[in-house]
Amino acid sequence: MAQTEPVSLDDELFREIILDHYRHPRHRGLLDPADMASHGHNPLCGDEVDLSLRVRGGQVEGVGFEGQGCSISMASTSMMSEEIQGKSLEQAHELIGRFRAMLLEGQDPSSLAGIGDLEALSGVRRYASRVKCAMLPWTTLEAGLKQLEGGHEPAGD
Amino acid sequence: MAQTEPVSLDDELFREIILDHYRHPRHRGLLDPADMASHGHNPLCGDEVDLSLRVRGGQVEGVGFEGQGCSISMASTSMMSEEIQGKSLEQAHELIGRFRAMLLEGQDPSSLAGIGDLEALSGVRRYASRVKCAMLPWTTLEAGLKQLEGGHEPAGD
Amino acid sequence: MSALALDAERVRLDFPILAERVNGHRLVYLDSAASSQKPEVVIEAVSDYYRHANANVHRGVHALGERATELFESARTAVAGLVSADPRGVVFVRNTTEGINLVAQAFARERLGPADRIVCSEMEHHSNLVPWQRVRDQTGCQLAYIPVTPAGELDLEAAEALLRPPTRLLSVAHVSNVLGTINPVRELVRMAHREGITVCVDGAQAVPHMPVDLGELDADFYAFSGHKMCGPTGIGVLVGRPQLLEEMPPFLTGGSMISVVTLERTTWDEIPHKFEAGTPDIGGAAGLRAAVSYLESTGMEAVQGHGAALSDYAIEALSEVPGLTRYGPSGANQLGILSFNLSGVHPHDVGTVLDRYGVAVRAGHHCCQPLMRRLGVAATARASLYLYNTREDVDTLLEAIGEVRRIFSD
Amino acid sequence: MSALALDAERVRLDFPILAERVNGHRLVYLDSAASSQKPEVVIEAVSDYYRHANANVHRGVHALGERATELFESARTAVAGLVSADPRGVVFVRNTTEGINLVAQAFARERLGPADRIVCSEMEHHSNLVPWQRVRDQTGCQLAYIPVTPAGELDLEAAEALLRPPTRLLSVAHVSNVLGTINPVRELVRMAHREGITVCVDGAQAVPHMPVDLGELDADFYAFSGHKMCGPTGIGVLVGRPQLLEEMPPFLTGGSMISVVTLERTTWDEIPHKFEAGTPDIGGAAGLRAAVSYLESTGMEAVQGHGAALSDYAIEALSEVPGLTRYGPSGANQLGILSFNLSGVHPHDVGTVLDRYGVAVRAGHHCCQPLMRRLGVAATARASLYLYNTREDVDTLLEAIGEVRRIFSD
Ligand SMILES: Cc1ncc(COP(=O)(O)O)c(C=O)c1O
Ligand SMILES: Cc1ncc(COP(=O)(O)O)c(C=O)c1O
Repeated sequence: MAQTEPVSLDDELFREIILDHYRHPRHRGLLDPADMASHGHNPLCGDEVDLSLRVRGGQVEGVGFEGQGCSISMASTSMMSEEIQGKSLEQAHELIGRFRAMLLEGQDPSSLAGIGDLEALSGVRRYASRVKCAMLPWTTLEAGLKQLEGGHEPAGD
Repeated sequence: MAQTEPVSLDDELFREIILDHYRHPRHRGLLDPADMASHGHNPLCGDEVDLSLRVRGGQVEGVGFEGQGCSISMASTSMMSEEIQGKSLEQAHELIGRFRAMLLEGQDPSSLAGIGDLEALSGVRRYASRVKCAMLPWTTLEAGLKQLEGGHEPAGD
Repeated sequence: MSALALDAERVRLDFPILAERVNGHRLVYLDSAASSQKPEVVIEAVSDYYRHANANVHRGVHALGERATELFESARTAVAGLVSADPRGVVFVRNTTEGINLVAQAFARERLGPADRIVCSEMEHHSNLVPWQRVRDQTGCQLAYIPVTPAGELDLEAAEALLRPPTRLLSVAHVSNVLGTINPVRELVRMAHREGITVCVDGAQAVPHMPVDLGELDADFYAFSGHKMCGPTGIGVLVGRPQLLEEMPPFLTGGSMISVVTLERTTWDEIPHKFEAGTPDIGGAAGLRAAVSYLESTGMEAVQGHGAALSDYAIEALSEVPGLTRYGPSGANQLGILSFNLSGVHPHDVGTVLDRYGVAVRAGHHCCQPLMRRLGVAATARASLYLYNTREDVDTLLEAIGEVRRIFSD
Repeated sequence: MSALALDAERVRLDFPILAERVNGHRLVYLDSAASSQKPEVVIEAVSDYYRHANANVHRGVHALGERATELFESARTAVAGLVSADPRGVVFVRNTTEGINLVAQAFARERLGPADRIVCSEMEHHSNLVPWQRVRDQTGCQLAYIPVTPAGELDLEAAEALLRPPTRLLSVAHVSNVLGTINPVRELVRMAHREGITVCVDGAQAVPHMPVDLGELDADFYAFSGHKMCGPTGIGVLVGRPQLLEEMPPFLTGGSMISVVTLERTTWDEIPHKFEAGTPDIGGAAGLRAAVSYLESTGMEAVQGHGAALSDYAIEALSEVPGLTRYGPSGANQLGILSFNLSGVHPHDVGTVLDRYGVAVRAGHHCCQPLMRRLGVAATARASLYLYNTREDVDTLLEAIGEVRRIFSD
């Protein structure tokens, strides 16, 4: 049964790094034309993200997003955009996996240490309802990549 | 909140008088022709009663029933038949009211004292599920009388 | 400001959960509009049922079956008493949502067609909106909405214009779960009945907070939830006009709602049993019965008075917070539900920061997406008050809002 | 006779109600098929929820909301684990009855027409019969019944003949609540699926009493009730094949089951949430979670073993009572449900006399009027066994039956 936790959550939840991304989002603005466009939405809170990618030779050449939502979802989107810029699609998938593992499967946040600012989001883990906020851009990216790759696969596969 | 009752129900619930009516029902067999025919049914237990009456000048001249059910419903039907035989419709209504008051409104069973064997059914009051059994012939009679009187009323009323 | 009508400090002691500490702070529970807390007597009524009386109802010929049936039916009588209704019209359902679905499917879907219209309002909870969209899609009828004014009230002129042919059914909230507005239901019922329009009322936010007299309101259907009125989850109530309930087909079918079943056909039991298929939430009914008697012994007038006074106090305090926008009316037409936004801060972030100070509010669309759109926001934060809330709770809320502003200030 | 597989005398101590005295006697509760008793851990899980975690689910950004949501979803995982199902297919409903109605209305009514046929059996509980009659009346499809043999089993040859076009849906009990028969559901599913027929199983009497592996059974829908498996009233389960659930429209609509709502139209949340409109029975889910872990820690094999051994013991004892007719199979195909009649005594009278000796049995049609007709009786008495029953209980039953015979002997 649930117990009162004497000490609370990460007092650093809103630490400067998150607020900084929230206030000064990187990669804001959609790309046009884009190779991938993906829309994500959290029906529980109304947060929305539109993600656009330009891809050349399996590399993410450009990232842009629009969105509205809380500090967690917007900071997560901004941080993600920073990280995948210039990476290969494979690396993007791998990053999605690592981020998910950290937030949903309880993996040590140090697995994201050194990957830009992402580790700062680890405090979100304690709040199931906010995990969805942090995950929003990542599931949106994943859905977009799936579509992109599906379209690019040789027929018959 | 419900409490354990240390002393139980009427140990006389199945006393001889009820069992006697159950084993040797009075007025068994339907009348044909009849002035009133009424069917009663308790969906919870499947008990059924068919009641037929011959009425002359506002008097119950003949009563007959068929039915299947438990000792309580059958004994109640048998006792009721005995009591209304020869009574006026008005008296029948009054008896229905008194019986109901005793079983459902918690009226002192002595109100039925001296009216044949009816008082013997008072032990049923403690068992909500059995009250329906005891009431079955009475509600069947009431429904039948209503129809009979409705039909016999001068038109326009 | 009027004096508080009950001693909330004492009432608090009746609710064991209010002794919880959350994130190192005293719990300040301001989310009663989502689900209220339960007094000890309700919690115990439920466990007492399982300890002393548990059995299935309307079936047993044994002592426990008798106890369970009596308890269950006495819960029905108690609920009927609280809202001045005929017990024959009191149907136990899971919650308000199921109650409204019952009316939608067993009444509206059966009776309406392409020539008819249903009316609800822009401030409805999804539970009093989506079921009517379903009926519209199933029957081809129209669906129209009474607009909400900028003051957060129903536009009564527009309502009057809508409450005539081809409208056949009006379904409207008694009290808005976002704005706290008390809608003039008596007046709407009068308008509707003049035109032969059936009225269904979503009473989820009314019955817990104010005296409700269904005899006087005269609505045809009225739904509410036990869990918002100090009762357990799992049990709610639909009150229906007995005559209508008798005419309607059943909603769910199965055990306990039948009269005669053959392989070919089935006849139904009498109301209200016709609408209670299968084993009901008997433990929940025991808890709801205790909740009703708890509220009655406190007095619904006092509950409303306390809510109104505390609401005034909170509205005044909130009005002084820079950058805070509150949605909904003030004064006598407001029932302790305070929705607001802080400029530049998403309500989710408001909620999370408040939670760090032990203050539980809700943030989101409150199951009212169309109303959010009408208010021009994606979401709001919402503090909702109940009989166990105190001025100290409101003061803590205000302090915590100060922290939100501090953290999110540039 | 095999040894009892668990120590029922110790198990009894887990169930506080079994210490009650009824009419001056030790309570011998033999009506678990109607509703089981609850162990202390379940009663406490419910009150603990209200004391420490109560809040609405899937909505809160506050600590209590998180606790409540976690608890609720962990109940889903626990149930899925018990019956080896995908948690995405586990829908919380009130009871078996609602689960079957959901399938009837959101699956069968949507898909079937006059050219189709539904098949159930003559031994079905009203809850697995009346909903299909409704669908028949709504869609014009046919409805046919697998006959019951004199031994109280499904006539499998007849079943095979019925399980082909135009049959589109089979709905059948896993275990009969009157006869105790364990139906060969795995085999029926195989027959049905060969012909592309969807299968719904009423598991109300199976899940409480035996290991059920839905992965292996391979039914498309499977419903059961918490209150019959040591859990509280108000919560039940419908397990559906996720792919079918995804294709189906919702059943009830309203809060919590939506994705986007506008005044014009609504899109649905993902399964299983799409089927859970409004505030669910969160307290009930907490109790059900505790019930599942209680049953798992006892071991479903042990529960079944105990039931079978005690059932054998009781069947043998009953067979020696003069004038007693028992209905239903014996041996491995019988799950502790003993229906009988005493010649010349109505089962109601049997029940009332037994109650005077503290023995709680059920008397009536057991929501199986068609089966009663098939057996040629108006009603039966039914003693049903569970993990807390002992040989002493059976012995007391037999003594009390002796008293019935004494009272009603001529
Ligand atoms: C075989 C069977 N099916 C369905 C039901 C209905 O269960 P509930 O009343 O919990 O919906 C029962 C129990 O009453 C049953 O025994
Ligand atoms: C106005 C209103 N209507 C309906 C509901 C739905 O209530 P429930 O979830 O108990 O069905 C709520 C609460 O969520 C509400 O506030």
